[in-house]
Amino acid sequence: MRYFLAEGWGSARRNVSLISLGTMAASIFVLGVFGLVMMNLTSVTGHLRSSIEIRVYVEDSLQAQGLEKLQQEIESIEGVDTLTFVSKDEGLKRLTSQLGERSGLVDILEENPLPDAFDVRVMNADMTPDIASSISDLPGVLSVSYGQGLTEKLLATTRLIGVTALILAVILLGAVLFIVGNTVRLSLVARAEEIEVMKLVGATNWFIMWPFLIEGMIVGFMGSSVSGISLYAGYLACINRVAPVVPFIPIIVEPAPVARLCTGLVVLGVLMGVLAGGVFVRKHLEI
Amino acid sequence: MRYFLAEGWGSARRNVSLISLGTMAASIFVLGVFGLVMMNLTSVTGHLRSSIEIRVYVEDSLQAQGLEKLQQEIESIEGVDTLTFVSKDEGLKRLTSQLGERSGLVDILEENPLPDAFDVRVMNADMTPDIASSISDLPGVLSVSYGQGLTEKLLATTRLIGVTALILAVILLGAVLFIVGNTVRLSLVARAEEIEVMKLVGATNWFIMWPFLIEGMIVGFMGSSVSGISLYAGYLACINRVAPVVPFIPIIVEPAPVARLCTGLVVLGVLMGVLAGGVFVRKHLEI
Amino acid sequence: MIRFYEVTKIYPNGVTALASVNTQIDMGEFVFLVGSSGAGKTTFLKLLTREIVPTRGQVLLGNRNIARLRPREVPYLRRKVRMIFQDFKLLPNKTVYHNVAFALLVTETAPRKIRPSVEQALALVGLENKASAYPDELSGGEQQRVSIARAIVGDPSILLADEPTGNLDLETSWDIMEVLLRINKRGTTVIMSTHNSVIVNGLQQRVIELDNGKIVRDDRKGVYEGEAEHNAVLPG
Amino acid sequence: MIRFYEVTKIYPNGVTALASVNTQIDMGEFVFLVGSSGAGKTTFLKLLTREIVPTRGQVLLGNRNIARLRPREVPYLRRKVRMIFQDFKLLPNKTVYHNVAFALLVTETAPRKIRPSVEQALALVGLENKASAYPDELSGGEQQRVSIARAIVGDPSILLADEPTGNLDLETSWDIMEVLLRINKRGTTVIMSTHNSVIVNGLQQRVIELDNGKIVRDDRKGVYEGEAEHNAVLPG
Ligand SMILES: Nc1ncnc2c1ncn2[C@@H]1O[C@H](COP(=O)(O)OP(=O)(O)OP(=O)(O)O)[C@@H](O)[C@H]1O
Ligand SMILES: Nc1ncnc2c1ncn2[C@@H]1O[C@H](COP(=O)(O)OP(=O)(O)OP(=O)(O)O)[C@@H](O)[C@H]1O
Ligand SMILES: [Mg+2]
Ligand SMILES: [Mg+2]
Repeated sequence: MRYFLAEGWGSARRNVSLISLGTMAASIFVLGVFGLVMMNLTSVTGHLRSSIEIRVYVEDSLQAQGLEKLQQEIESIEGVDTLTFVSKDEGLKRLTSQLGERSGLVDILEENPLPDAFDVRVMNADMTPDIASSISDLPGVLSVSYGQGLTEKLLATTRLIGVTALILAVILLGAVLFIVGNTVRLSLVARAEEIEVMKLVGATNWFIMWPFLIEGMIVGFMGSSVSGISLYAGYLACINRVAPVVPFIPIIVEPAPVARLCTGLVVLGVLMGVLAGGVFVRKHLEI
Repeated sequence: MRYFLAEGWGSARRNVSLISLGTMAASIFVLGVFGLVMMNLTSVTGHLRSSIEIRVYVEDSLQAQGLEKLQQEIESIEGVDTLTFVSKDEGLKRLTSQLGERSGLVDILEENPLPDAFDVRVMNADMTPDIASSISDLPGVLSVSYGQGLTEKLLATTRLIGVTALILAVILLGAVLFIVGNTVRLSLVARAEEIEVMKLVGATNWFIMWPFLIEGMIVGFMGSSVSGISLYAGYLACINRVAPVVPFIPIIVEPAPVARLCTGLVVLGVLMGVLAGGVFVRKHLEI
Repeated sequence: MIRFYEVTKIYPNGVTALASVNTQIDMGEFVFLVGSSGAGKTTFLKLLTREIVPTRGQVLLGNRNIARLRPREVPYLRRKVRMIFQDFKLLPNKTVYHNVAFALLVTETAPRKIRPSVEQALALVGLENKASAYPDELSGGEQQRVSIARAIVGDPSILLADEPTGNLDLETSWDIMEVLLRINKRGTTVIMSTHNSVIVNGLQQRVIELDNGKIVRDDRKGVYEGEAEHNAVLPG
Repeated sequence: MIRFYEVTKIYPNGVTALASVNTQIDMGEFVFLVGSSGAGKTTFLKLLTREIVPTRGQVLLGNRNIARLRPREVPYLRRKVRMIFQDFKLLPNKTVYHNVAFALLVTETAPRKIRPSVEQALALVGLENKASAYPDELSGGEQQRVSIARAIVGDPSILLADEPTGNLDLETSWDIMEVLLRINKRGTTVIMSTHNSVIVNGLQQRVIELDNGKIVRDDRKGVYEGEAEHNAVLPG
């Protein structure tokens, strides 16, 4: 066992050189950067989607009891999360602040023209249009508003972003696996001769294989650690400057999820290294 | 010359094998995907930014002459692109349609409470706040509105996206250059011995170098062509399905810019191949 | 006991290196394998380590057909049957010491026995002072001697020596022959291919001569044929 | 004219391969370089192709100090001074034909002259029928002969042969010697390192003997020393 470790480490130092290490580090780094972008994107689109809500205007004729009944009916619709009552007075206040500069308009009103309303939050933003139409069918509902049009756009956009990001992730991961695997294998080609000699001298397949596996593991670990650590430190350093500039974008600033991502990268690197080393010897051993 | 071409081609076929070709193709593909995402992102943020405009409310006391003078003054501010007059009546119509569901509110008004206004487009969206404040200082201006708050957010966000994309582009390009260069070089390591023998047999440095350059070029060209073409075809095929789903997002659907990008990738691939081949021999020639 | 029974080896490119070879070599024998360049000597030896398998016929070691060994038995065959390779086959990134020690490592020899054995083997071939050199820092003859040391270090039961003195001066060659003969005395079967007429003639051991893939001579106490003849007819 | 003036070669690892060597070899001479394994023969030859440069002293070819050649002059030196390498140095991914043709290609020989020259060279070493084989499909001696063919194909003005018959049987060796002597007759200077006493004794040419990096003998019409002595004292 001591022999294998010493051998794996020694040959990692002598042979694999900086090339496969660098390739491993570079690939893992790109993957990590992409992962961070994805994480933030998910956070942002999630935030956007969670800000979608349905405003249900209630007929003026409805009394307190009717309101309660309607509330229960709405709550019983599948997919409805929470529901808040917005009285006509509060509604006017909100409208005033929404109109901003043009709020002078409201001041000249003699009477509050707004009906009472419910604000409905749904569990899954994608279901908003369906739930809204179910609500509008209920008796006592005057009209339903969820930013029709805009919300559909937002949903379609976030869905497009999500699908694109997923496709990119698959492409990138595939490319990285391919590249790292091949680089590690290429860096071992010069040692096909060594394997040949070992076989001729009577080494068993396991004896030949171990150093390569350990070497792959070391290269994988070192390469991915370098980029994992620099990614972690670099991201947190950057983000602490960026976040205050765009406080309204929910960027990920806590270290925990970043640390999880980077640990995942290191594990991936080690796996790739071992696999590439293993596949390479297997091929040259012709077991 | 015939010798060099034959030699370069022959050795490309025999030695470099599928590994550097595949790495080249995979890397260029990732780069291309990223390029396409960038292009679309630029298009979208550009669209968003170009939709920002400044609404300038004019004091009611201003007469036709005063309006004209104000118009000229606004137009003379640096960075102002175009300027449209919006009469109080038109303004009310627009407001009505903006309010949507809640437009009943407007119907109960006895008199149009809105002032006349100008819609000002600026050349560079980033200058919006500055220009707006310049305008608000002009005599005859009642108030200025450009979605204060929201616009700043939008600008900050698009800027953040732009900077992030640029940083990612640099990282990715660096990684690809590093990886492709090293893979091509690694695939040549087995031939360091060949170079050694050539030198011992009396070949001049140029004679040794040419086949490697041609080989690098061929690998670069083939690898990047494969991904360039598949990227071009794949993107256009996908986008023709996606675009109708999200008509409001200004996705790039014309073939021309995509073709330009892919051509650029092929050129990049060839350059990288030649460079990697060249650097490799130079190093082993110890010129 | 080694037996070749109707052994034919045709390489993938169509060259017939051995054609219907039949012979028997007993345990403990010392055999010279001679023949002109390309006669099939290396092919003959490679069949015994299963580096190649015969196209037709059988190579038997004891009662086992070497071609029929299961893959995982092959390493154990190669620990018993050691080869001095014509092209040395040294590991370029290991020192002389480690190249030789390697042959013991793979046989899972006890670590404390390795150093003395390696040092003794290097001393036998006269390379005590080159232990820490790398193969490309050695002269041709020195590389050849490392390859010899590696083959003899584990006291194999069969030693195949493919042209072990090709790069050596006569004095060193005799030293090597002394080593091989001593190993043979201890019971190891030695089969040595060689072009060195002086050595063959001097030792008077069994000589098998190959020509064009066929055994054309098999003499107890043979000599290197043709020497006298060529020594007389000088060119130029 | 080749001149060694106080040439010392110390390798980076501290080994002194040549120590203050002085000698002179005229154009058209035939010289045997003998000495035990590790004596410095290969080092002596490598200095003439500038594969290595002396640590001290000068190696002169004509009146030029080889160490002082500009990098771009080196290829032209190596076209005039061809070497038969002890370890063959064949290109593994080229056939025998192309390995030999390569030596002509690099000298920018007219393409239509290449084929006949290569075929003639292969015939001289007896490998006409192996032209399309790859080096790893050849026996040791055949590889050596390819390396010889490559060195002689361009009619170099100086031919360095490092142990050219190490892997050859005596018959083939004599054929190679005939070729070298014929080339020498045409005016090429030949310096050949060898351990083959039969050949050295048979030809009675100039013999330079190295021992431990020093010239210990330089005989016109020399013989290989020590043969008689060792032939008598048999080991075992
Ligand atoms: N590249 C090198 N680095 C270090 N030492 C070397 C190198 N090449 C040769 N030597 C040492 O220099 C000495 C002379 O080597 P050289 O190759 O000249 O011997 P040689 O006479 O050709 O021997 P042989 O007959 O065995 O080929 C030897 O002791 C050898 O170990
Ligand atoms: N791997 C191979 N593929 C094809 N042909 C081969 C291969 N190895 C050897 N040969 C051919 O088989 C014949 C016998 O080769 P072998 O190596 O057994 O000869 P040898 O007696 O060892 O010769 P030498 O004394 O030159 O080493 C030769 O003609 C050679 O060209
Ligand atoms: Mg042989
Ligand atoms: Mg030598």
